[in-house]
Amino acid sequence: MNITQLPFIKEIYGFLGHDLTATVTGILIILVFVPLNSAFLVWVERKVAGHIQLRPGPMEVGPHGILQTLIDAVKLMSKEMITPKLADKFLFWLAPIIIIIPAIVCFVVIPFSPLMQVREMNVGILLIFSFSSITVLSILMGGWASNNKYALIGAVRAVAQNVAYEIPLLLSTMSIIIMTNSFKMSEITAAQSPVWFIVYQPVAAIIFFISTTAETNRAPFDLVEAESELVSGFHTEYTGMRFALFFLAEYTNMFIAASMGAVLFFGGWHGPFFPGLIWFVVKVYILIFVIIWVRWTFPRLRFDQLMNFAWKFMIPVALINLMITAIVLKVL
Amino acid sequence: MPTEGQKKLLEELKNSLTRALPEGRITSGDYARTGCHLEVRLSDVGMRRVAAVMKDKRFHLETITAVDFPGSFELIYLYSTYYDDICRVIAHIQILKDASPHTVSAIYPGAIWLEREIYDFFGIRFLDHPDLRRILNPDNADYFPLLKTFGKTKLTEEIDDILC
Amino acid sequence: MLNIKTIDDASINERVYQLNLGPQHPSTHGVLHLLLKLDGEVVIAADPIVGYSHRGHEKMAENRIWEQFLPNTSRIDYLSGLIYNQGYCMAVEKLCGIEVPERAEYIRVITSELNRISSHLLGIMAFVMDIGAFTPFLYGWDDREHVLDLLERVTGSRLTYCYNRFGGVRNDIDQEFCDGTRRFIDRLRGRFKDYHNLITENIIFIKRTRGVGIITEETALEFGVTGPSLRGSGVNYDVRKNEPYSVYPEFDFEIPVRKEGDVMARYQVRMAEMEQSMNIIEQALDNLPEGPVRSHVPRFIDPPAGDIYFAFESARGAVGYYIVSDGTRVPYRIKVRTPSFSNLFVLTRVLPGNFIADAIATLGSIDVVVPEIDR
Amino acid sequence: MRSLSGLKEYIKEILTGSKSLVIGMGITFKRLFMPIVTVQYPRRKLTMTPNFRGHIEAIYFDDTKSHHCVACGLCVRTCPSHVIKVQGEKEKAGGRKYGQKYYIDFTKCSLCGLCVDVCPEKTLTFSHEFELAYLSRWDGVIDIMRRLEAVTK
Repeated sequence: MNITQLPFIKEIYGFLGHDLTATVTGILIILVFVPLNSAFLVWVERKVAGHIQLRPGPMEVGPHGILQTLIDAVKLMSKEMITPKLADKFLFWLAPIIIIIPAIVCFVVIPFSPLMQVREMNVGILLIFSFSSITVLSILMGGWASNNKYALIGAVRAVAQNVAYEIPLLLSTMSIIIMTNSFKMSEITAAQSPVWFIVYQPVAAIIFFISTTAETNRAPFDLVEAESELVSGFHTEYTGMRFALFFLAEYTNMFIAASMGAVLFFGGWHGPFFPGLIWFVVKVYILIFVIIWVRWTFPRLRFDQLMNFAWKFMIPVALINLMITAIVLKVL
Repeated sequence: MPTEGQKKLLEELKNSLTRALPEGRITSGDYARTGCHLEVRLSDVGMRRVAAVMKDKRFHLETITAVDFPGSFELIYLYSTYYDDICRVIAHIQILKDASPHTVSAIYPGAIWLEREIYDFFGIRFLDHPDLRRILNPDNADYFPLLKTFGKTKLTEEIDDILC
Repeated sequence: MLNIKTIDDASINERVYQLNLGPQHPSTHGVLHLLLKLDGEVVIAADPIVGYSHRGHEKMAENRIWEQFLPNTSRIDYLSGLIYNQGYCMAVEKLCGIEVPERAEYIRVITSELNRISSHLLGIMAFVMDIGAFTPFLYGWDDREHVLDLLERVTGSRLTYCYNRFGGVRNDIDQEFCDGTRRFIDRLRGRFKDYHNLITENIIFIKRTRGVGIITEETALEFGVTGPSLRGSGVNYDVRKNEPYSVYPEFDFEIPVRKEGDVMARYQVRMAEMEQSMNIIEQALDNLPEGPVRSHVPRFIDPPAGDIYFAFESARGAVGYYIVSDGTRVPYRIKVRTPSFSNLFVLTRVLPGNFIADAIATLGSIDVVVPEIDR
Repeated sequence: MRSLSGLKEYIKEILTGSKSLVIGMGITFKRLFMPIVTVQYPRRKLTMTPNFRGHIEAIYFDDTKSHHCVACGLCVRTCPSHVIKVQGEKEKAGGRKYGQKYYIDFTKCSLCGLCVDVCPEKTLTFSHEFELAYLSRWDGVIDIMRRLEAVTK
């Protein structure tokens, strides 16, 4: 007696049909999963940062401070959402909304395990890249609209940084896609069953991780919200739930970047004897730990060094890597 | 126990200063008691000539300060050298209460802010100063705090009769 | 490095973008208001506006008797409170000709050098946090706690000490303090290796600091810069060596000097200076003489009339007390020459032509304490 | 030829640079497993060192079952921030004065220790009180005689 025969669900299942119900339930699960996951990530970051700095991190709320992010969310909800006087009201209100939408949509194509994937699209990787470039638009909108000099400088930096680091990201992913010649995420993971792609493409992996760190505005490339220079960059004027949305988007983007890294280079849900989902989640959280670890170790790059690093080093190396992969594939 | 370098430097300084400031009284100070090797006492303006001599002897302007004596202000210019044979020159310049001395910021750019502080505390206006405005007190303050007449609080009377 | 555009270039004027860095800003180390005129990200002109924490120490000095000015001295530069205390006491002792026992001089040097290490630790780690590395700041804080505990054991307070008195120090140091200091010095030497690996050799740190904010010897001379900022530009001037005071001549330590004059040079000078301070402390602890810690001094002293200028070396540069006394129980005028006052205004000459990020790095490397400027 | 050496130099810089990055990460990873050094304040309180300077308090002497303060007022005059108020009476007409009330406003006290040094009877010392936060400014004004009696009773 599978689930679709239950009285209440039967009508919906009959009305929507198999495919649509699967997608709707998938999206509902994602809508629950995203806030919980980013709340958990915030807690993980504060704990790891604390222990790196020889202090315990949040301990007050719940065992080992596990409810800390929940309390933060309640605090942010109760805080007043201030709009600066001369701000561009509409854009100021729109920016946090636009930053959340791509963060959630990108989850549609991520293969958590062979069965658990909301919807298999043949444009999988392309969808994630196109949506993740919308976040730059919302950062610019937020920075410009809040009528604050620091925010404006932060927003302008965000645009230049994301444009510069989008290219090496695409090039390094292209070298994977040539090998599997398909954008489907499940096919990419399937192609990695015997040997993970990181073995074939170590250079592409390094470039991929450096550019995703820059893409999600995480240190050492966090010039967009550099505490010591721009107070806190584009979201200086945001308070209350709007600031929480920016915060949520940042950690969700980090999760998406880590899961893409896991799918492209570490063989998604492939693993010896545990079920697929466990392997996928373990790999993603290890990658997230690396991103957090990098943040609390390195100083921040200056803006022109950031640009030179992208244009003069990352893009040439990515191109060469792509060429070599193409030649090797031609020869084999 | 001054070294020969110091003695030689002191001699040079004394000669060049006497040449530049015929009317000034130049005496060699007792370092142990006053912390200065050479004292220049001037009754009127001459701070630019002193600064010029000091600059080409590669001294740096340690500080400019003023003292509010009953009859007059006394501007104190302190120069000392970075290099081995340490030597500190102090220039006492007596000026009248309403005189306005000339700025030395053309020779020592660092003096701009030192002179702004003296204007801020004593009200001494410096001629040809790039931007003479208050530096520490609020801009709309109409008082000059370090004058002896400012703020003779009840407290100081209290202390005077009890302790002295 | 960058083609510096002059301020009065006509095309610039309508693009000049005025940014207030401070007075409430995470990286101005105190209430400093740096008015930057920017063209995009490049600083064209910088005008430091100070006076936000002006308490009028010099006016207070004219309303108090000589002893009552003691607590003020450690609040002028709260990071090197003990050094300022020692300086004021030595200035007045020189004026009145008070003798200080040998043991008191040694204790003063030990506590001042410990205070210098704690001040450098905070200065360096706050500067590194301005560059963006948060973790070394907390490691430096952890080391600094050990110094503060040691000084609390002796003086009783952690930041604004009032430990020196005319004629010596308030109370004696015990054996546990000496052992604690030796343990602290060994521990800190071990951690220097980590700091060098984590910060000094870090490629990002090197790229952010090498060749940035260069102070030439000529600019230093014109602005009267002293301290590590000067020794980073190649001038070997340290009051402890050039004008020896107290018992410093009895210790052999050398003055770290670097030629480049950029942000990295000043950072390296401070790191090397901490090692020198540790040498001094060890030598002072090894031959600490016995004897009283305070010579007999009347309860209220009456210094002779006259003026004196006494210079000594704080963590930030050459400090000087210019004291005018008219023979009564209340000082006639006390002028405190503070190094940060001259060091800060070099920025107006050094900053134009750099990026904002470099301006923050240069400001951090000069290690300015704002209450010292505002007095 | 120059560009080739420039390129070689550039590659070498990249390699040494990335090596320093990895070493830096190694250090922070090691720190991840080191014990925690911070004290969780409300849960665990530190004991102050014997010389710690809290606000001043009177010393208990056995011979007078209380303090030795004779209300001479020297500490009142020495205090730079005028924090102390002393009141005393004489039991017998010509006899020694005896301090009844000794108010200090420790919110203004700068803990300099001049009063402790100047007291002829050596009856003042520093308490080890470090939790000096109160709800109103007037809670900062305490009478150290009452405090001594409360402690010794």
